[in-house]
Amino acid sequence: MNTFLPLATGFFVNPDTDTLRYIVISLFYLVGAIGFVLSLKWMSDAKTARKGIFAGEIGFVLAIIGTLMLPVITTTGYIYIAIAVLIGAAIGVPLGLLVPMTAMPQRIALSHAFGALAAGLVGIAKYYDNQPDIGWFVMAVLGIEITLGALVFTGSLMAAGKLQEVKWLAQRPIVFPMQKTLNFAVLGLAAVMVVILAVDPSQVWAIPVIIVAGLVFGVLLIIPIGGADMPTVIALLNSYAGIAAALLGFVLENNLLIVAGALVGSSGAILSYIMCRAMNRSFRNVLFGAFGATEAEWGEQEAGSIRSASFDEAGDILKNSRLVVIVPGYGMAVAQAQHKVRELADTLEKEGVEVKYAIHPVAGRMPGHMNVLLAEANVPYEQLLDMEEINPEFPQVDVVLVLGANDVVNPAARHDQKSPIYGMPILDVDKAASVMVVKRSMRPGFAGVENELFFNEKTLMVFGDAKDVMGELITEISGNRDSINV
Amino acid sequence: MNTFLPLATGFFVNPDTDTLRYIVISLFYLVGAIGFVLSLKWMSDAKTARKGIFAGEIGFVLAIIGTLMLPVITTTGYIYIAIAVLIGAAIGVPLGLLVPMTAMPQRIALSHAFGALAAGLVGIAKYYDNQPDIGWFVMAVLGIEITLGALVFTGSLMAAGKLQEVKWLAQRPIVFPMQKTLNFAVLGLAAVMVVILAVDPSQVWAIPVIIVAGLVFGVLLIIPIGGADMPTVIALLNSYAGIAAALLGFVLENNLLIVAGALVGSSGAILSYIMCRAMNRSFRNVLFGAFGATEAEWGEQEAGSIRSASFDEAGDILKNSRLVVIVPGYGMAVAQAQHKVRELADTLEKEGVEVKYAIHPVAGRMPGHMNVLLAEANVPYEQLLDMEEINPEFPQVDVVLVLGANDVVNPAARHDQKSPIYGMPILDVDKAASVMVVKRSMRPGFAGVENELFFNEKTLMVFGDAKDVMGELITEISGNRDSINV
Amino acid sequence: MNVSVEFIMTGLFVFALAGFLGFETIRRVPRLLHTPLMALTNALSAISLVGSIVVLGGQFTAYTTILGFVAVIASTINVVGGFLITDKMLKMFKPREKPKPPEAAEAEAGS
Amino acid sequence: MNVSVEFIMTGLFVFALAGFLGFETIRRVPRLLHTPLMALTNALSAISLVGSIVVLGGQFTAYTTILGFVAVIASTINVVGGFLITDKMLKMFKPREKPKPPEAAEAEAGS
Ligand SMILES: NC(=O)c1ccc[n+]([C@@H]2O[C@H](COP(=O)([O-])OP(=O)(O)OC[C@H]3O[C@@H](n4cnc5c(N)ncnc54)[C@H](OP(=O)(O)O)[C@@H]3O)[C@@H](O)[C@H]2O)c1
Ligand SMILES: NC(=O)c1ccc[n+]([C@@H]2O[C@H](COP(=O)([O-])OP(=O)(O)OC[C@H]3O[C@@H](n4cnc5c(N)ncnc54)[C@H](OP(=O)(O)O)[C@@H]3O)[C@@H](O)[C@H]2O)c1
Repeated sequence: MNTFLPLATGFFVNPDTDTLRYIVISLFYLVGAIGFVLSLKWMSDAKTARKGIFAGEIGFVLAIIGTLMLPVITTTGYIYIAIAVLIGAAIGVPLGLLVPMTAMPQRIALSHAFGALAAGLVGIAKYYDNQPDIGWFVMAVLGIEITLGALVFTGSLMAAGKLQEVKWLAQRPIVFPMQKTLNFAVLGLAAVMVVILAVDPSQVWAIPVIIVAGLVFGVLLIIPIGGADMPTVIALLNSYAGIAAALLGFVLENNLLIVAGALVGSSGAILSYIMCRAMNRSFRNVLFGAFGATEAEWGEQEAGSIRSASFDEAGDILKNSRLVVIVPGYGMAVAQAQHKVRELADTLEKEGVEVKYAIHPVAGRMPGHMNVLLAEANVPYEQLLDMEEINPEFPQVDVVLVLGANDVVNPAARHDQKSPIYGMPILDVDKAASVMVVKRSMRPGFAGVENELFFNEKTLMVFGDAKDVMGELITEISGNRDSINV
Repeated sequence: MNTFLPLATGFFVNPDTDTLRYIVISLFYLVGAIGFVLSLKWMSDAKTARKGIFAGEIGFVLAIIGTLMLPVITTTGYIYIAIAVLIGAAIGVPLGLLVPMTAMPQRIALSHAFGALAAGLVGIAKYYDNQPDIGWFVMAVLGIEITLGALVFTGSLMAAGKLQEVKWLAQRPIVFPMQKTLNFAVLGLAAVMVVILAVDPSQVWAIPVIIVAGLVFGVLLIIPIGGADMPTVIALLNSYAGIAAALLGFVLENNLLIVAGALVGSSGAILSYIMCRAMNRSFRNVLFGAFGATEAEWGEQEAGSIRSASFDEAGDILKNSRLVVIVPGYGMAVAQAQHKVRELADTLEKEGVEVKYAIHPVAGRMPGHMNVLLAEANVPYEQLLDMEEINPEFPQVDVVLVLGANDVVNPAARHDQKSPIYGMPILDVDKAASVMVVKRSMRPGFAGVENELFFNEKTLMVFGDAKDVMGELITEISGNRDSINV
Repeated sequence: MNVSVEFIMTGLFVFALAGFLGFETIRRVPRLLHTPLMALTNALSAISLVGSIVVLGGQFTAYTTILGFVAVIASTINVVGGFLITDKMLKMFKPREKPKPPEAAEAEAGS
Repeated sequence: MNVSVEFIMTGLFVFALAGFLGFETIRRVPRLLHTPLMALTNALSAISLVGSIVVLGGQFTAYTTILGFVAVIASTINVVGGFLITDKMLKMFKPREKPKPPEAAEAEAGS
């Protein structure tokens, strides 16, 4: 046989002799791909989003049925598949249902790791199964695919660990001399192996080298990146995982994989681009900037007097305002304070105070993080205002309640050219009549920079865990009301 | 050889023996397709639209270069191609540059005819060249493609004729007994021939039958459709032409044809859908409704007194208003009055009168017809208001100047359930303080229905050709001013 | 001439994706640009030029060569005419000009 | 295992079109839905399940079967977990409720 066998080889069905089966399976894949496209399309509107899930599920069911029709699957194979699927589902269901909303970023990073693991393993199996009879182009694609799978696997695990704030993983970026050189050397090693294999696919030893190089590179890639940049990195890894799936599609001659991979790839790329833009940073800077590594320098610089308030005072101030804007941040997620926040808002509204929420595009640790949490607490989404909408309104606001947010309200982003967050668009809370900041200490946020807002004379600090503080304020406000009513 | 030859047959390049050429040509086609996609994408914004043309042109150049690399083309073949292209360009350039904007609808219909002709001829040639060695599926696709090509060819010619108001073509829909039966019989005949060929591709005689049936069906399809529905029909035919090109792509194993065909097909479908919705009609009703056939019944019904005004009076009224809204319609296109309209607007603005234009979505004879004409006359596009924008403003308007528009301002669409245009959203000009209608007579518009607006006591008719009337009004207004100034 | 099942099945993928893509892009074209859009798709639908060139240049039989000749002419007319017209139309679309000095405006109005 | 040039070239068409389509659709997803979107694409990227099933079910060698087994488990976790999570999140998104009678609201606030 020549180098270019008919399509059927990858697909495991010979279209010339088993035409009907070939057509049926292809149609299943085609409709499955259409399901995926519709799924994303419907996801672009809150009203149709749930229909989108349904379309995606249908797509998956069709893809699986189509695949199970492939004649290559043996009878015992079906049993193995059933067992593996059951195990996977047994793990997937609790992971889907039990993980709290606040742990969503880690959860998503973790599942990138699973996805990349699967893609990588399939690539490896394909290699061992078919070597040395592999054309150079396919071999190169396969090599790249395996590298991507390996690096996304460890990279995602590292990202999940940093987000979960696992003890033995440094949150801060770790930088050391020659770091970039080392990283490129490891990646270069993988690249050389891919070339060697493309030239001579029988060099079996090169595969483990690729795998190890990929795994190591995934770790090295994440080490110099601070926790605050993890969401961007996760979206990037998502994009890579999509590309890996698409490459696998070329190897397996499966258009469905190509479509799904391309969709996921562009999704990840767009989301990471959106995040970068919202932080006014470049991809390069996110990946190699070691953002937040230089905290020490920043931690000391500013000093000044702060004013702090008791719950009693804070409650009074809130109760006596007309318009309060709540600015939630990562601290609300950590404290799981979203339900209490809504309660506070309800309590205030009963006192005749108007309450709005201001959502910064990168508040929290992933795009839309605050939206999901507040949605969980039944805050209607019309009440959440985007940065562009609320910023012009701040001068009319009586009190801004900054709740575990820090970097997204740091005025240094507007004027301090030396600050690492300089140029990031922020919520202009300092334009309001007064600001109340709820956090546990004076520690900086994830960018690791001091926040001059806290030293502003308009600002009142209320120290404590976000959830506890909310509870206290609710008691203060509704308690006061009772005593008046009596 | 078995029924399913390798891909190379349609493509004329054997990927196994002539791999490099195969790859290069495919890449040319791929980049060409991307050019087409970008072309449409950029067309969706006035700022990038001209870049869109450029992308489309690049796409075409790449497609042609790729095709010329096919080894099947002989040396004399190149000469023939050069000659044919030169002839085509010699006709195409003047057709592109000289046709006036007012004749655009016909021009576009005409070029659908050319496109369909080319697609049909290629299909026919492919059949004769390869029969009887054609698989049933490809034969069926080819049969459908030839039918589509033939029917779009005559259908577009008929549509162009009706729009050009050619003498020997009835503008009004022609209906006769058993019409639908006849139409379906002709289409059925073509379908039967396609089946016969799919079963036995050697039945050469069936091809001419298909061609004739297609050509006849194209004529029959248009006969019962009134001139006012032509734009919708043209967009539908555009969609069919796209589908024909895509089918040709399947026959020739050319993905570029499939992509371009699918893009054009969806474009035509969307535009005709938009037009139908703007007229509150269904596709079925457009195609089989014989819209406007029953004019006689309508022509007599209403009567009443009308008020008409001299140019002198009309000029005075316009000059003494604060806000004039101009509603252009098909009559402006017929009279080629767009430049004079702008002049009138300039003259009025110099008198301190504010002038706006209200553009109904189906004013004229094609979507965006008025926009192009007014753009030609240098009216800045921000001054053109869509129906949704201007309708709430009419109560504040002093004078509405209806210029050769009729159906789009007919209040019967709002309340007269028996009227054929009932339910079509209209410009609510009767809400304004007064209305001035410029047209040549009391004849109805293209829907063939009487317009009660003309009998409204607020309405003043100014009879005459739109261009002439504009000229007179300009002289009146600027003349008057001079006499005052002196 | 037989097309492989493989091509037909992948062709369907290409067709479906391009159709969706066309739908998503074109439904965002503003009304203002509908006429230029029609002219542009006119040019694009002349893509059968590719097929016409093969039929003419391949010189399979005298008969097909004649068909190809006509087809190349017809589709070239469309490509050339279509792009030229779209360009001509788009050139006309101008955003609001800066207000002219009154004399210039007057001179133009009188022309 | 050799993939035909034809497949690669058509595959590139499919890839390019799907990429554009993804770009056009996803850039219109509002910020509100970015987290559910990430969860959804998570589920979708587990499409390598298709490949995993073949590797496991084909039982080529003991070695590849083990790899396939792990791969099927890993991707099933993703599919199942991904869809469940997306669903759970979207269920939370509610448009503004009708104002409740004051007692009910009070009871809830106290809970
Ligand atoms: N959302 C995204 O998509 C995304 C993407 C990439 C990067 N980022 C980055 O993430 C950061 C997000 O900004 P942010 O303002 O939301 O958060 P932040 O700047 O990280 O600040 C969070 C603050 O919450 C406080 N906090 C932590 N746990 C708390 C608890 N239990 N109770 C009360 N307060 C608590 C912390 O102060 P204490 O320790 O003193 O309590 C900390 O200062 C930005 O730097 C952004 O660039 C976000
Ligand atoms: N634009 C689209 O995309 C589209 C698509 C499908 C259907 N249509 C249909 O086309 C029609 C468009 O409505 P419309 O209001 O623009 O036009 P219309 O209803 O066809 O009326 C045009 C009027 O212009 C007058 N007119 C013709 N030549 C004139 C001249 N030289 N000077 C002055 N007046 C002249 C005619 O009256 P006289 O003969 O008395 O002068 C006629 O009443 C609607 O029925 C619509 O449904 C449009």
